[in-house]
Amino acid sequence: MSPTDPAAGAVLTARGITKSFDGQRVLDGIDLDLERGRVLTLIGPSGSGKTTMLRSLNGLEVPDAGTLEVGGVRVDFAGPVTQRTRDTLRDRSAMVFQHYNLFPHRTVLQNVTEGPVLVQRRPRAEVEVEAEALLDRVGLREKRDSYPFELSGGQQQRVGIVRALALRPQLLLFDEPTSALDPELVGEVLAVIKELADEGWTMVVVTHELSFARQVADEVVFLDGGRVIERGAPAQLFGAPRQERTKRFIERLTNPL
Amino acid sequence: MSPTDPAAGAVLTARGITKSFDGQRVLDGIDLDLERGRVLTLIGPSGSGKTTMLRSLNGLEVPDAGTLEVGGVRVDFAGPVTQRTRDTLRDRSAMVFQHYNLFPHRTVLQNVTEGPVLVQRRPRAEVEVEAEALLDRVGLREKRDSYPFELSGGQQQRVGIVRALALRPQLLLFDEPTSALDPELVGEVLAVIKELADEGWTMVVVTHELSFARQVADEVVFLDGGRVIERGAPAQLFGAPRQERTKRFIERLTNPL
Amino acid sequence: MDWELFWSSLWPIVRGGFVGTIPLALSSFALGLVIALAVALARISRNRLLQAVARFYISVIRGTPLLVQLFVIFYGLPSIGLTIDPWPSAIIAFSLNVGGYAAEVIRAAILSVPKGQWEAGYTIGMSRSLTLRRIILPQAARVSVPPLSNTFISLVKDTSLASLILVTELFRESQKVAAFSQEFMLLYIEAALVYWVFCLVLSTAQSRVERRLDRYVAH
Amino acid sequence: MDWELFWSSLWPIVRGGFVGTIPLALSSFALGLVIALAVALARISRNRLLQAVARFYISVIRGTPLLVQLFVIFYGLPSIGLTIDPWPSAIIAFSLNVGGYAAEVIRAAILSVPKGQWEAGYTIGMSRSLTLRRIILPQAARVSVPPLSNTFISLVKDTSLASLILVTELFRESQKVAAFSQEFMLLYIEAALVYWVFCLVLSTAQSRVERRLDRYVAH
Amino acid sequence: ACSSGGGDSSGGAGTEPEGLSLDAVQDAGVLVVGTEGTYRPFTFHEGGSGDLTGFDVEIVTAVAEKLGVDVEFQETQWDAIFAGLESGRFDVIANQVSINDEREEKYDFSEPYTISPGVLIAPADTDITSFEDLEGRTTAQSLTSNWYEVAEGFGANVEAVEGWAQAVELLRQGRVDATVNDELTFLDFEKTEGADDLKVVAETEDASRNALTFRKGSTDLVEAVNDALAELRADGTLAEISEKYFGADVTQ
Ligand SMILES: Nc1ncnc2c1ncn2[C@@H]1O[C@H](COP(=O)(O)OP(=O)(O)OP(=O)(O)O)[C@@H](O)[C@H]1O
Ligand SMILES: Nc1ncnc2c1ncn2[C@@H]1O[C@H](COP(=O)(O)OP(=O)(O)OP(=O)(O)O)[C@@H](O)[C@H]1O
Ligand SMILES: [Mg+2]
Ligand SMILES: [Mg+2]
Repeated sequence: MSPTDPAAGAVLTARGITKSFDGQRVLDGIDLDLERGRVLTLIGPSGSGKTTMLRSLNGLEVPDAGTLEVGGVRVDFAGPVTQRTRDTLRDRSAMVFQHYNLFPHRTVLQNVTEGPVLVQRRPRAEVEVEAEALLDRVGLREKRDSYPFELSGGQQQRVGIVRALALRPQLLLFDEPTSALDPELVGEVLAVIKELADEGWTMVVVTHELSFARQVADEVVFLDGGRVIERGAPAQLFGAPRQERTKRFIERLTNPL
Repeated sequence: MSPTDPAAGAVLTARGITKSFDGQRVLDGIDLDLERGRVLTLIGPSGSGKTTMLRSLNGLEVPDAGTLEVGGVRVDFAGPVTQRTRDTLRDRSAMVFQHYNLFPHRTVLQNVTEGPVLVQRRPRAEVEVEAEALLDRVGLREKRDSYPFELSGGQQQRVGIVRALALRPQLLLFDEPTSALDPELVGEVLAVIKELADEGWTMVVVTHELSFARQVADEVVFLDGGRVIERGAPAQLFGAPRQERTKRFIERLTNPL
Repeated sequence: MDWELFWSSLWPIVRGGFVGTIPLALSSFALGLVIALAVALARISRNRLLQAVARFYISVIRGTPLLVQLFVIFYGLPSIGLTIDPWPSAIIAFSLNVGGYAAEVIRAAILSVPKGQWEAGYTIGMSRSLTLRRIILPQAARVSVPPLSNTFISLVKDTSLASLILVTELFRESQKVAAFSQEFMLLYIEAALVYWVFCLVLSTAQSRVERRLDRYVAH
Repeated sequence: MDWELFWSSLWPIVRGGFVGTIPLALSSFALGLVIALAVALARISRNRLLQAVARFYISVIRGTPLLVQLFVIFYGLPSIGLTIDPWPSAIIAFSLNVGGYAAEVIRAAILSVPKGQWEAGYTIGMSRSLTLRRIILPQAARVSVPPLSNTFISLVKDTSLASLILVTELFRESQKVAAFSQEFMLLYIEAALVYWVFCLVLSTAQSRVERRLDRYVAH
Repeated sequence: ACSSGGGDSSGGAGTEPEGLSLDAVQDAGVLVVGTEGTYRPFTFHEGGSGDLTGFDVEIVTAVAEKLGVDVEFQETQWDAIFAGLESGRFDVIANQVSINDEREEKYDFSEPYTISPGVLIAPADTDITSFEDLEGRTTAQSLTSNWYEVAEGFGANVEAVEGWAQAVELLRQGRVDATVNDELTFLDFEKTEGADDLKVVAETEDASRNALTFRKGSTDLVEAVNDALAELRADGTLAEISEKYFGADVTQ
């Protein structure tokens, strides 16, 4: 229920991550660093490569070049990457998706326990106790036997977060966790994420919620065209962006009209 | 390219609109009034009946009770409602949908001209000239021969607006026109809607974009549980809501965390 | 393997395909699609009676063997004074059959078009039937190509039953040679090969049509 | 209409259904689904060779008449020293046939499960095969019930061909009575009625299964 | 004019076609014959895809000639052949239809034009020596032939097959012990395919009598046909046709 190893140190180091789809360079030499217990926020226009970067951290996508170190596992993408390496990467982090991607044929509790029991082979009884405690924390204990379609979007996303937490990952990855939600449901999910940040979980969050990023993030990275355009503390980056592109992007988000 | 009849007067009068689905009352006696050239904004939590109300105005839904007067057509839902009546209601207004609902198998131009040519039986040549002018206004003239899937969400929604305009309706209806859009694309669509408002189109807009409503709306109506909880000028309703429920809703939207 | 027999019988069999199987399959399929469309529309109409009739039709067609359907039309109807020639009988039977199977496919395809497309049609003032024709069916067409091509491929092979009602086609030709030469297995396999080639050609045509209809569909 | 003959022959025909048609259809369908699943997985695997083999198999099964498939297995294989009894031959032929048709259904169903479900499986550490088994297939099952039940209904009727390889079933029973009584039309129609009743029962069962699987699917 | 020939000559639409009269046939100028076209040597296509020919085909053609009408053949499968006669799709069946009680009740028959005994055929190394040995053995028989009942009558388990070709195949593959068929079929098979691995072990006492089949009530037509057959028998035509196909006279 709290990060597995509270000692300090780098949880994530990415160097020169590069990835092309159909000859189109989508990530173009991205560097990222993240210390244990800190929160990194990725922002950037649509198609800038935020999701692709996040997926690379979770082993869902294999970059063409660069090196990645997540929770002590180091991968050099110059060479061939085995399935084992991808699996190890995956073990270190867990992803929360924009569209929740809960398993529709499993109850809430089963959604949460599936990974710990079947993959991590922990005893079911122990896992269930922990899962219930986690569900309780996000206010969903009484929904343990519901199916996902019986929940609102905000509730589903909270289950999605619990499913990730139950794996006890070293790194939590959030890909626009609230952008599929009705505006009034956004708050309940952001509140949960903020609590996790306060508690010391290490995480990377892709989001368009600037006010959230301002309050929660230790560092904000602005991506465009697969490159890091600017990075800095939220106050600096939102308040006084150095780059014209950053400025324009933030302007457009805060004042759409 | 401008409202068909610029004379003043009530374009919309709704009284006691009531509608149930499966015994569940979704609209519970809604009254609305809208003068020509003015903009009404509907806000309210998910499930409060905003979409159902809008669809009732467009004849897509038939209320169980109440009366409706749209652009001079008066319908009393106490009696049976013929298909002809629904058609006449539809003629008076045009809807812009949350998910655009463009016709995927028709080009942009064909999407726009389909209604005027096939339903209103206006000469194709004339309609095409007008359609191109409208597309030009929203910056999409050069996309006239593209298919919807080749456009971004913001571009698709602008085509959706042009498709509605081309019908020269007396009343434009927008159902969360930007909530399916990437945040940075929201601006381009809101800008178009604002321009139309400035130009004197009469419209009802369901939206969660409070800053937009503040700038554009003449009146804001807050719905909850199928009833009008509060109504007023945007400055009043957003700045000093009288009802606790309104206050909580607005609070949650402006400050999600 | 008697290669000489194989080669000498190939042309009669292929010709049987061209003069029997293919025209029969094509015309029955075309007619069957019209029936299927009507039945599918009846199935989704708001008229209870139409719905029930359509459901009954589909149930009978799919629930009973095609062989019996052919028999009833060709040998049964004369007893009520309705004598129909072999070709028309075959086309009627096969197109009624296709109508029953394809109706469900078309219905599913129509239902798969998002509700928003109906509403978009209504909001620009279209009637139900105009929306159906201009908006819904063109989109449903794309979805129904793969399952309909299955129906068509089955039909091609099912036409072999037409020989029961005096229509000469591919399979009958192979049986004639088999009866003469007593080489049943060889001729069966040969007929199967010819069917297979026809089906391969059809599958290619199907992919073409699919790709063309894919043009305006998001990836 | 000779009602006495109708009633006296009803039981033999129905019994033929219970001892022939139904066990044959059920066992072939069960086995066929296993084959279909394997072939569908081969079709979507990353191994080119497996893909090609699966495609070829599907093409042959769907492109050639079932009758020929039955004949080759029962009458053809003995010529290479493989003599298989009627029942096993029939089950092999029908399940291979179902395998070919159902493979495409299952493949489509697997592909219809959103990609996000695979990724959700991966992100909780599951391997490809575990994700497939625990996450994808249960969801694909729901989608494939209606088309698979079509396949099954076709199979029920197709089993009438088993009489060609000495398996006695519903249709054969009706033919026997027809041959002795010379009442072909009556007996064919009677057999069709029995098939129809069986299919109606199956359709009901299908709706049940569908509704049960619908339980956890959004409306 | 193909199937409508049968339909027209039946007269009286709206009811099941009644018996056919000689006048009707002669008015139509054509006798429509139903036959399989895939049953050698009785009715088959020369070379497999050539003209329809065969023993029954030639006989019925000769009969039609005597009646002064043309002959037109409709080919279908055995399953449909009686349905075709009853529904008026054709006037007569010429397809080695053997006379039995059930059929006599439903149809009119001409005088038989083939009379041949049934033979019991088994592999050359068989231990079956008589019909009595069939008790408990398995034979392959066509459902629609009278030999089915014969085999069953001697206590055999009968596997129903579609025809002679399948029966032989099963016999050769050792899947059945014997088959009963008429002598003619076996003679033709022996002559054209060779049957060293098979042998005739017994012959039935009763011969099967095969005749042209008409709808019930075709009395004067059947009489005319019988006259024609008698004339053909008298002038040696029947014997000639028989010699051509079987090297023997099987018509009496
Ligand atoms: N599997 C893929 N195949 C081909 N192109 C892809 C694939 N995944 C992503 N892309 C392309 O890579 C680019 C970056 O995509 P990505 O999803 O990472 O952007 P993003 O920053 O997450 O955008 P958004 O804000 O819209 O989610 C886009 O142009 C996208 O079309
Ligand atoms: N066709 C329908 N059948 C049954 N119930 C319906 C139907 N349409 C709407 N409802 C129900 O009516 C209520 C109001 O729905 P409506 O879509 O009008 O709400 P809304 O205010 O537009 O919500 P949102 O912000 O989520 O779009 C909801 O509870 C919904 O489930
Ligand atoms: Mg993304
Ligand atoms: Mg709504």
